[in-house]
Amino acid sequence: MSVFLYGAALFLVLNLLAGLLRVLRGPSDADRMLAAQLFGTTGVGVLLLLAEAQEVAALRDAALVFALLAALATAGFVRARRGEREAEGGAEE
Amino acid sequence: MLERGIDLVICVAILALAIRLVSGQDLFRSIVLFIAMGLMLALAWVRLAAPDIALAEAAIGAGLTGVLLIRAGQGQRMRGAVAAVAGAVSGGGPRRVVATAGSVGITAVFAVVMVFAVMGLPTEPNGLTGVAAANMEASGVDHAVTAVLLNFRAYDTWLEIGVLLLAILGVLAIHRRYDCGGMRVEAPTMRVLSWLARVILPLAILTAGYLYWAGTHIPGGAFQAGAVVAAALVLLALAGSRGVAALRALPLAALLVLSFAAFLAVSIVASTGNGMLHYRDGTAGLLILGLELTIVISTAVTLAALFAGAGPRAGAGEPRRDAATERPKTL
Amino acid sequence: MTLLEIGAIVLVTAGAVFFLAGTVGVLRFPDAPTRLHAVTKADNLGLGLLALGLALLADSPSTVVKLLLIWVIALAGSATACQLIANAYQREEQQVTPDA
Amino acid sequence: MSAFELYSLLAAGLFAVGLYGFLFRRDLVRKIVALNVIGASVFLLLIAIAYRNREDWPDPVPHAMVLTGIVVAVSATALALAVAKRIEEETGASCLPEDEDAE
Repeated sequence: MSVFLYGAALFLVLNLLAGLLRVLRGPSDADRMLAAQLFGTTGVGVLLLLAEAQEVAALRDAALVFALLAALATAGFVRARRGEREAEGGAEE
Repeated sequence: MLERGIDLVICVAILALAIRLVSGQDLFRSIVLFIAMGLMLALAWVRLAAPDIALAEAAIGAGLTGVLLIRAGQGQRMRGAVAAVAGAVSGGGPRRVVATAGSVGITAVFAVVMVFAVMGLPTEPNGLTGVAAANMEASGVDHAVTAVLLNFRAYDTWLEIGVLLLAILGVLAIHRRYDCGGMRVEAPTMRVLSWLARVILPLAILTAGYLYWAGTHIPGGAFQAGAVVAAALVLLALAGSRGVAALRALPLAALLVLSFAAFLAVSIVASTGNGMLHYRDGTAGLLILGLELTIVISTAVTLAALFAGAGPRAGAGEPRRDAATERPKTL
Repeated sequence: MTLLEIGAIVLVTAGAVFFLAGTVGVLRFPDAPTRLHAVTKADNLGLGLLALGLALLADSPSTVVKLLLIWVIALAGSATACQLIANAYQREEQQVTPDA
Repeated sequence: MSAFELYSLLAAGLFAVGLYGFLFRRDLVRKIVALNVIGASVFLLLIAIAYRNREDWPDPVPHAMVLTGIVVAVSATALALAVAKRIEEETGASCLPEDEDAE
């Protein structure tokens, strides 16, 4: 069973790395941010699989924390973006 | 075999990510790559049997550091300061090539020295595992990392809290404000985000309570709990609520120094004559729980306030607030 | 191998397929909004199937609850993040072509 | 190759990469990111050493050190970013003045 779980975890990690191509290519920052969102979801999956495979229950807590804070970086990104636009809008006036 | 494959993929990925993020030209891209590296590091901690560190990395590495850097990077772009310093080395033509080759060469030499140093580490394990295991009985808790943090090396932890305190004092001084008013820049316009922040905050507090309690016998503990609450407070602030910015200077200061003061009080009142933070027999468990609670509170408020200090100052277009009228008289 | 284990393998494998679909979508779809579809829908379904599969292997009811809780929280977070990114992208587009 | 060797080699490489960014990139935010890479490499080495000591029950002392280290690193990062922002506000440049003179 653990062989299967490790295999699935490895598969997801490779998935995650493929998603990195989107960060490198962009083209927009929104694309990069959505790739980061992909890491978040996949990372939670990998942690859950490793928790079962290595029999370390605490890793589920780590997955829980990851899931809780998944939107934090995105929120920071959107906020900074909005501030940027407001500043530009202010300069035009 | 498969396990070694995962290790190998993680290691190659971390190194490749680091090289790309250090050498790339686009700052925002580098920051997203840094966040991805944080996730891969969390997997490395998992593989190295360090679930405590994986928990901390999930809350701090992926959450707080990422959002701090994103804000800083975007703020910089907003002020149009990036273009001027995009390249690693200025100038063009042969001079640039020589400079780049020189810097890469120096780094490569250093890398070789580092590899030799690492390979030369003694092969006979000579750590403190045995000593820690032998003293667990008397430590007052059942989880070794917590025992080290709050009993065997409580002195170090106390000074670490001191470092946190110094960092926030520095940020507040640089920010020329003695409360967290800088956080108030956000207009509460994004309703989805406010909804999420209001859902996440109670869940984060619940999770933090669980981690705090779990830390006495399984991986978890006060720092992770504090970081989770801090991240939820930051999310709340990003959603337009005032979060810790609602605190006036005096309560803010009280919460910031709470943990440091608690350690000080314990070392004066509750310790034996054998040394600072050397707990009396039978009191260790209770004292550790109390100290950990203060760590949760102080860490949460400090990290959230640090975030406020590093964010953009009240609207880039807005004139700077008059510090004299706004600043409370004393801290 | 017990029936539960076979069920877990089937569910986790199905989840992995959805993750793969999500990654392919992120890499191959033409623009940010379509890529967002791939991330939010496929990956979260994949995570749900994976959590369900692992729940079959769980040794206690509390683990099952925790797995489902993780999935629900991930759903809420990623739905919100998706909307925020889409919003930011839309504004970015409007900025590029203000007359459109 | 054991996990200890693998991850400690990674730590060595990571340190060099971070040092390159810290020394040779001029932008302050980039220097701060690079410093975080260096921090990660130190943490990796410590945890790898803890793992080598006993794989079933790793040495808890480096774990505690790294845990506090991560918290210190994030607060130092926040302080450094605040300083960088202030420098930029005062001088209008996102790098240090001596770096500008070197142009």
